Amino acid sequence: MKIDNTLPLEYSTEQNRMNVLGFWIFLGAEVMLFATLFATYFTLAHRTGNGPSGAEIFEIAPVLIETFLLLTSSFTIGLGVHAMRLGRKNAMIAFFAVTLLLGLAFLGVEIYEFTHYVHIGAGLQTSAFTAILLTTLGTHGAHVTLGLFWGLFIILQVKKRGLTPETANKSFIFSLYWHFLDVVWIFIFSFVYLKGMM
Amino acid sequence: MSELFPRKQVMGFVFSLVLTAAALTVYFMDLSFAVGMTVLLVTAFVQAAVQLVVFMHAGETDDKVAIYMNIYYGVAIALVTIFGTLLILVWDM
Amino acid sequence: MDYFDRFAIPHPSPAIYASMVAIGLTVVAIIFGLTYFKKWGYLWREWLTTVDHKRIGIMYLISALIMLFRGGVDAIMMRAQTAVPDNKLLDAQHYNEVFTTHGVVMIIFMAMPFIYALMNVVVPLQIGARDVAFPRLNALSFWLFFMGAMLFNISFVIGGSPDAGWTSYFPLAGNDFSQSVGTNYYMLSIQIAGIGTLISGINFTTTIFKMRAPGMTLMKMPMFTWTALITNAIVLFAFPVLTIALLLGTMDRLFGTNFFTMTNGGMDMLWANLFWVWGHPEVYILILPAFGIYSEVISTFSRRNLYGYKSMVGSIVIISFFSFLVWTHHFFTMGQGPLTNSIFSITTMAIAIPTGIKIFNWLLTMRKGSIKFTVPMLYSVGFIPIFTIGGVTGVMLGMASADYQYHNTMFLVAHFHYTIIPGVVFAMIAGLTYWWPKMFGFMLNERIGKWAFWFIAIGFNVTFFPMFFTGLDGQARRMYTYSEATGFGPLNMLSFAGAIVLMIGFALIVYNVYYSTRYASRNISADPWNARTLEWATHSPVPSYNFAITPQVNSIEALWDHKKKGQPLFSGPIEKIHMPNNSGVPFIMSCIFFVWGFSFVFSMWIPAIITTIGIFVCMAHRSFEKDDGYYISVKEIEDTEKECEVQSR
Amino acid sequence: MKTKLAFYSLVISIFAVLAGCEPVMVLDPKGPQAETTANVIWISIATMAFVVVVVFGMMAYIVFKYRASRQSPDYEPPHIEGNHLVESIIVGIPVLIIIFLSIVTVKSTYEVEATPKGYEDQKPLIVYASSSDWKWHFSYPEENIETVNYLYIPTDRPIEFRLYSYGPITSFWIPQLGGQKYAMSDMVTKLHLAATVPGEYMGRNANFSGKGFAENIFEVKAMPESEFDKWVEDVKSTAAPLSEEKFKELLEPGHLGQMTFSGTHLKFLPPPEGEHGGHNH
Repeated sequence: MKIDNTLPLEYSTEQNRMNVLGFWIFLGAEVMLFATLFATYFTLAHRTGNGPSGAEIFEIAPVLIETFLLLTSSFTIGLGVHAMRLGRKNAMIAFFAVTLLLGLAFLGVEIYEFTHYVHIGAGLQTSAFTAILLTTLGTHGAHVTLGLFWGLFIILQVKKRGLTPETANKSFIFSLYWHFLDVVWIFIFSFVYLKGMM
Repeated sequence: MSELFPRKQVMGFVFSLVLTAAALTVYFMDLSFAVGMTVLLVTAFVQAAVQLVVFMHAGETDDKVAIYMNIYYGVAIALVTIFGTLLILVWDM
Repeated sequence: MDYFDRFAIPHPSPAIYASMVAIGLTVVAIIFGLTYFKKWGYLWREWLTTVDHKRIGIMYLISALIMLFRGGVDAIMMRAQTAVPDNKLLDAQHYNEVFTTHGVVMIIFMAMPFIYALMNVVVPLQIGARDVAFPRLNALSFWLFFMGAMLFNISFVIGGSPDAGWTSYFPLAGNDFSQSVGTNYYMLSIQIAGIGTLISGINFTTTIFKMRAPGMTLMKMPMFTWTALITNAIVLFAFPVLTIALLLGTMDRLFGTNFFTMTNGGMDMLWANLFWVWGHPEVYILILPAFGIYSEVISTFSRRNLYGYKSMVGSIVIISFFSFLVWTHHFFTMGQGPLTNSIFSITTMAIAIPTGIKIFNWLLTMRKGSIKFTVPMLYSVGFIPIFTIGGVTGVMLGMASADYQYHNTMFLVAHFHYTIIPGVVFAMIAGLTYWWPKMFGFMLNERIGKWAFWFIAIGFNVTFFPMFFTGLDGQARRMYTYSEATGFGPLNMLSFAGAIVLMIGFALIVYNVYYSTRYASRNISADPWNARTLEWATHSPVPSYNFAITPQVNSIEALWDHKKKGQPLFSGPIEKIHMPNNSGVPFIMSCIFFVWGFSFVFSMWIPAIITTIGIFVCMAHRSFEKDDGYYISVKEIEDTEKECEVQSR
Repeated sequence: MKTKLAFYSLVISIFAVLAGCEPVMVLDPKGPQAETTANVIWISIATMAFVVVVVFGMMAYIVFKYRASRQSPDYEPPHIEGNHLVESIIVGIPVLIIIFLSIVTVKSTYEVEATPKGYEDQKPLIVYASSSDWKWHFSYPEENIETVNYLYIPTDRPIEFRLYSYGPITSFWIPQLGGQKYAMSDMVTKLHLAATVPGEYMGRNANFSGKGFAENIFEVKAMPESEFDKWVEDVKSTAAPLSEEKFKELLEPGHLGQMTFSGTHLKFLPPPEGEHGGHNH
């Protein structure tokens, strides 16, 4: 593999550049995946059957905490990629670790939220509305969970193998994924929670 | 230490917090549906753009045309799908 | 014993028992044959673990052909059942299963792999690339598709086939009205194959964006590559919708959610809506590569450059966007208001404009040409009038008020077969015949091929043209029988006769493959058709590294200008070539996916959890794996090149 | 070429056979809505026939004239990129055709979705048509009677069908009176039809709904208003009343013959509209 030293490590080989573009294209597909969930959510939002409506079950506090955690994690992983470009391996690992911890905290709050919903009678089988609510949140949550494992693997690899074109490329792609999850969350925050509580 | 906190990214973070706070007005203030939705649409899409440009470095390589085309195309079709679905199933015209 | 009851067929018949025995015997024969001839190692090394786009293409091709015959048998059974009024050949339940599997198999497991077969073989060669962007993912795509197809096909002998139509409208497909596991098979097998297709979409889009030969700008790409790019872009944005629709459907069936049910706020129309948001673009996913194939074939055998290249490109880009704007026309009668229907009517009819541009451009390409009627050209020329009928009836169906009378009738069935068969099947046979020498190093027999064409073309029209009339006379689709008083009898009999002729045509194609494999000359040149694009600039069959030297391109028809104007194509010395390693992981992961799907079909949660973990272990393995590929040395390349030269002399 | 000739003669003979038959149902309208759609269909067939003739003609000419066997072996076809005039013609004419058909479509779609033309000032007869596996239930709320699998309607009076389903999506279709519309479980759809000619017509569910789908048909009889009123009176005085238990029994999957009741099921099992609608609009 030819290595081009004029570019940042993550772009330094042809395969790396392809990986990055390929991942962007994958994100295009993810846009459609979540758009479909949103379309379904908006269609079913008021079809509550005998179950509760969104305004009845949403709580602002956990949602705000989740939003703040995810926004901050998106910032720290951005700093992580910046540190990586400066070649500062340890700083980068530290930022990635902080990101994953924030992600873990987010997931914790989300799990609390889910149990709370089920507890107050808004389970998966309650109504079309609760089903699509939990499915939309769950799909995002599953992405975050996958990201936690993926990020952990990347930290381990960077630690062991150092910053090579390969590990830098993986780290950068992971950061794209993480930022994207933040974008999705912003839409969930705005159009599921805030719209529901408006 | 300060080199690890580039101005652009810090500003981006602050801006995204501000946008979140702005979106929260729909919760704390009693806005009409139309005004509230406008606020949410504006804050959400600006927020997404901040992530895309500041944090995801969408425009930094030669592939930026392909990347932006991909995103615009995806968002356009996403909007068509969402609003088309609403038109058919909810708005009933 | 109760536990095993669910694996039994709910509606067994002698035919099903016979096929169980046949499938069992075939499996035993294959295992015995592989062991006896000591071919297990060969199969594993050369095929199951391969990441070579050409071999993956060939595997797609074989699967597609097998599925074509599986779906074809279903079709013959349907035509036989409806040939005479009050026929008792099949009962309602069997007929429902047969038309459901016919639709699913033909669209998802025949047409899709067929187009990916040709894209796999041709696209990297046409753009002068070594392979696709992500060879390992390419293998994963194929094996996911393959396992999805296998999962769908075992429904026939374990647990029962789906019977709610290929569209699986809820609530009919829900637990209340479809209690057997058939629809679970539908949901999960299409999901698995669909994930594979989505991965292919990403892979090919990246390949075409990033791996074109030096000098090949977007506007210098051959037409087939253009259509491949746009097709994969549609795949990219359409398949996630299917993923979600199937996810929600699966949850309704397995986890008791209420997305599409009749109670607790569920909405049955939502399924129809999501299904067609994917389903309509899917139609263009199928037809665009066909347009690409026709462009290549017509241009080659008219010995003319493609007329109006820019407008051709423009029209496919417009089609790709419009394909997402018309889905409502599949359910105009669902009760949404006239404004919605009017909007979607207009967008639907508007697609006819870019499609028309293409038809006229092909005609104008043939004009002033020197037309040679080879087999691929026959299919291309036959396509134009037949597809025109399909297209104009499509415009008729797109008119909402008239659609209220065509919807759900045989008129619709006639229409979409008039588009899909010339638009996909004809194109695939044309492409298959055209690129066969590139894949296998010998040509298919022209004489048998022409006979097959005439049988297929005539059989097709005799089968489907009468349906326009029975539809207008009130014959709904999917009726397993009708009374004599309806008067549908004679035309349905004519359809059945046509189906027999059609079947003979397909049998002739199989015979042609057999005959040509045995008797055709292996002494063919790299460019036996006197063609115009890059794939014909390397040897037939193609060496593993595709091109010894990366080609330099500076026009749309690189090879033609090289031949006619002497423009240099290959310059510079031979260098060592980097190649990806084979890997067994895609195959193993897909096998796990198969078990995963099977576990979900029968709600067996322990294996479902184990296989889910297994899938993630495979992904983790990939993350930690170090795989730098290998190099083919200069000497090895020179030796291979010499050998190819000698062979084709 | 010979085989092609055989093909065309076959197509022509099919047409000839059909010309001898009775007209197909959809093109033999017995009411204003079906007439509108039949007219739209004829307009579209005529327009599309023009397209087909142009394409077939061009193709036959080109394929005949430029085949290799007619040309000298050293003929070298020219390189032509395209021609703006030609390309704007092949875009322009289809655009005009589509605009024309769009106007026809929009106009006729609004027409068939509204009360039939010429009947706007008459009070429509309201009939609730609900499907269950695999039957049709027709409730006449104002007359307070209900039938199964057959439908009597007066001629020259608009009829407003309100459609819904007790199971899978079905499609209510009487080809000779007008187009079809879906009947679904969680909303009521409306279909406006009228018959001008007395007679018996075929009606059916056109949307696949499971095992009994093929036989999911009903008979429609259109008759002058006076005759219809008499039939209503007869039913009221002779037919057994429809009880809730009896109706639940009718809903069981299966096929039933024609049945007649006095009273409707709408009282004890209200249709999914208004406050009972699953729909939020």
